[in-house]
Amino acid sequence: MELLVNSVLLMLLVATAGALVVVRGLLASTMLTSVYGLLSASFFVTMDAVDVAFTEAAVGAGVSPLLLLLTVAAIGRGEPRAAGALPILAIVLVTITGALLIIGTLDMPPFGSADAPAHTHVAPRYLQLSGEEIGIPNVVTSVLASYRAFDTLGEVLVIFTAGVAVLLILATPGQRGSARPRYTPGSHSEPHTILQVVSKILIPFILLFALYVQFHGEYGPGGGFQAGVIFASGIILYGLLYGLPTVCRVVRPAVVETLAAVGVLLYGTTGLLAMLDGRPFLDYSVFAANPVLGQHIGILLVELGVGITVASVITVIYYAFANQFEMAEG
Amino acid sequence: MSAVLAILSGACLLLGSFLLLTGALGFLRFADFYARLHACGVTETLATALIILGLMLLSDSYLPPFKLLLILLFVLFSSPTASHALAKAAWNAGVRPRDNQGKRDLPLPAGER
Amino acid sequence: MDVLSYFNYWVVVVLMMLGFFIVIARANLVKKLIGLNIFQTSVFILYISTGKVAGGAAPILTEGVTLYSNPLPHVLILTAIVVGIATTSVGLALVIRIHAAYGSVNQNDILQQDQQC
Amino acid sequence: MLALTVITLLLVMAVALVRAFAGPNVFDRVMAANLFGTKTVLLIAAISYLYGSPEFLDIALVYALINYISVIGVLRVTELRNEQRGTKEGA
Repeated sequence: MELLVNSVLLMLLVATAGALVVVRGLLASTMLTSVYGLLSASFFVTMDAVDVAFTEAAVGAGVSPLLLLLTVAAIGRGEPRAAGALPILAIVLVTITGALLIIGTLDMPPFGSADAPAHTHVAPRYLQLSGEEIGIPNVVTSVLASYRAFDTLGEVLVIFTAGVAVLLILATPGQRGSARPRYTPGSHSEPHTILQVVSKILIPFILLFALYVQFHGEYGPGGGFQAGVIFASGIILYGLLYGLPTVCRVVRPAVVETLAAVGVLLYGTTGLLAMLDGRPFLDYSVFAANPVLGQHIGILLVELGVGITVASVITVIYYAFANQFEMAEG
Repeated sequence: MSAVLAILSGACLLLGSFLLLTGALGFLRFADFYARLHACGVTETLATALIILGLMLLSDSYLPPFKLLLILLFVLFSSPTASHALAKAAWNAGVRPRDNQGKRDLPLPAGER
Repeated sequence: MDVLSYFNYWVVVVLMMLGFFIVIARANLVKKLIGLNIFQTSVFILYISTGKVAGGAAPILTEGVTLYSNPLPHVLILTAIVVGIATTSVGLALVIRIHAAYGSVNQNDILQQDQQC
Repeated sequence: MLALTVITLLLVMAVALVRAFAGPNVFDRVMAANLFGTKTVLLIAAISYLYGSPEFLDIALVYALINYISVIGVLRVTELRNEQRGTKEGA
């Protein structure tokens, strides 16, 4: 049964990717991208990668198609032109590369074998000792926020930098050259009363669920990355229904931009505190006499920093794109 | 007791799957956007409720059914809303009901444009 | 040799090549970014597939379970997904600016305009 | 019975994929993506019972939330665009 579900999901993934090759319209491609995200997340679930599935569900199926859509809307769909000559060179290149890679896969350990090299080095240590060293059930969180915390700091910095880059490339609401608020009350031909009411009921639960994911990440699937994306999607939902100027009044862009930096700083400071005590960077045992309790506090702080940064950066990126979309239409 | 629960849950799952299949058939075969929306929008709510109920009857601890209940509540809220929003957006964009072959727009009642 | 034991890897290769094909054969810049996304996801699938241990449980320590899937690829890919969306959005932002400057997102048009200058 | 449900769900997802590919208009594709999303929620819930791992349910829950957001997002953006294009043409 597992094999069947697994293979069918993979076939559907290939079919979706094939459809993406054939389809030319950008809006259709965006919808297929959303389906692709949902499928790959389901596949991650069947591979026991619950945390990854969590992230891919929020990113691949939610935020990523939305950003694509806002881009497509801002550049005005880019009407697909008639199919040109068949790109024979590309087909040949792709076929040869693919064939070589498939020959290469034959040297890999069979799928699912427990004695593959990937499972014999660090992973057994994490699985056997993280229970007593870190004291939390979710091994992915212990590796992410403690064993490999320095690596994660790098990832968070990349996300922060990407947010800064988007801000540099695109104007955000309130900046010079950005769209003036054009949403006067009643400017919508028909307000979406039903959508607004239902979403108003649901948004608090979405934000609450994001907090649950944030703070339950030590015990179940979840953590700062996932919680940040879910929190940001709550804000994005509000913005979509009430317009950019309204959501900017509720969650000010300046505040969000500051918070993006605050998250990174919180992460870095947590690491530096250990150095003040003469320990290595990001050694959490400084926070309490009991090293396991210290790990708990450290992971909590670090995950909070990740969550704040991710939520703010995604919100900022949404603001920048939505602003472009409104300028393009205005 | 557990045998009764298993039979009940099996019945729920079977009925739910059947409804899903009918909805998918309509979604694939119907000629017109609103008919397709009707086919999957209507069957979806009941099928989801039945399947989630069937799963709830299978659980032996208290947390999974609670989470399933949350999922059910959320789907019951969001699914009809999404269908409504879809129909409204399509209507506003100028999509009109078609005849059975999907070839021409149906005449609309007086007063509608 | 059991054919099915390599099925996942072959799917990864096919997905990767489909993404690669979109990147090199389609002139539209947004389409190229979608192709890059497919390419990226294929790498995610490769990592997660190698992390799976047959019969293993999700790497959340539970009483009475001894065999878990490998948590390390999960950690790497989890962060890679969020980094991926952040970098994709930088790419999309650049596309918007290119469109503002050239009035097109088709690479052939853009190159043509560059040569005319 | 659980296995049968999972197979049905996979079948329905394939149908939705066909619709998402065939169109014909944007709203058909949005509807297909929405259908795909709700079926994924059910699939993951069913798989969680089939494999006996209750932590999968959290993921089903996040799917239910995100699917709604993405459908609303797509609709609002397409709609705002049409609306503003309409007012521009009218002016």
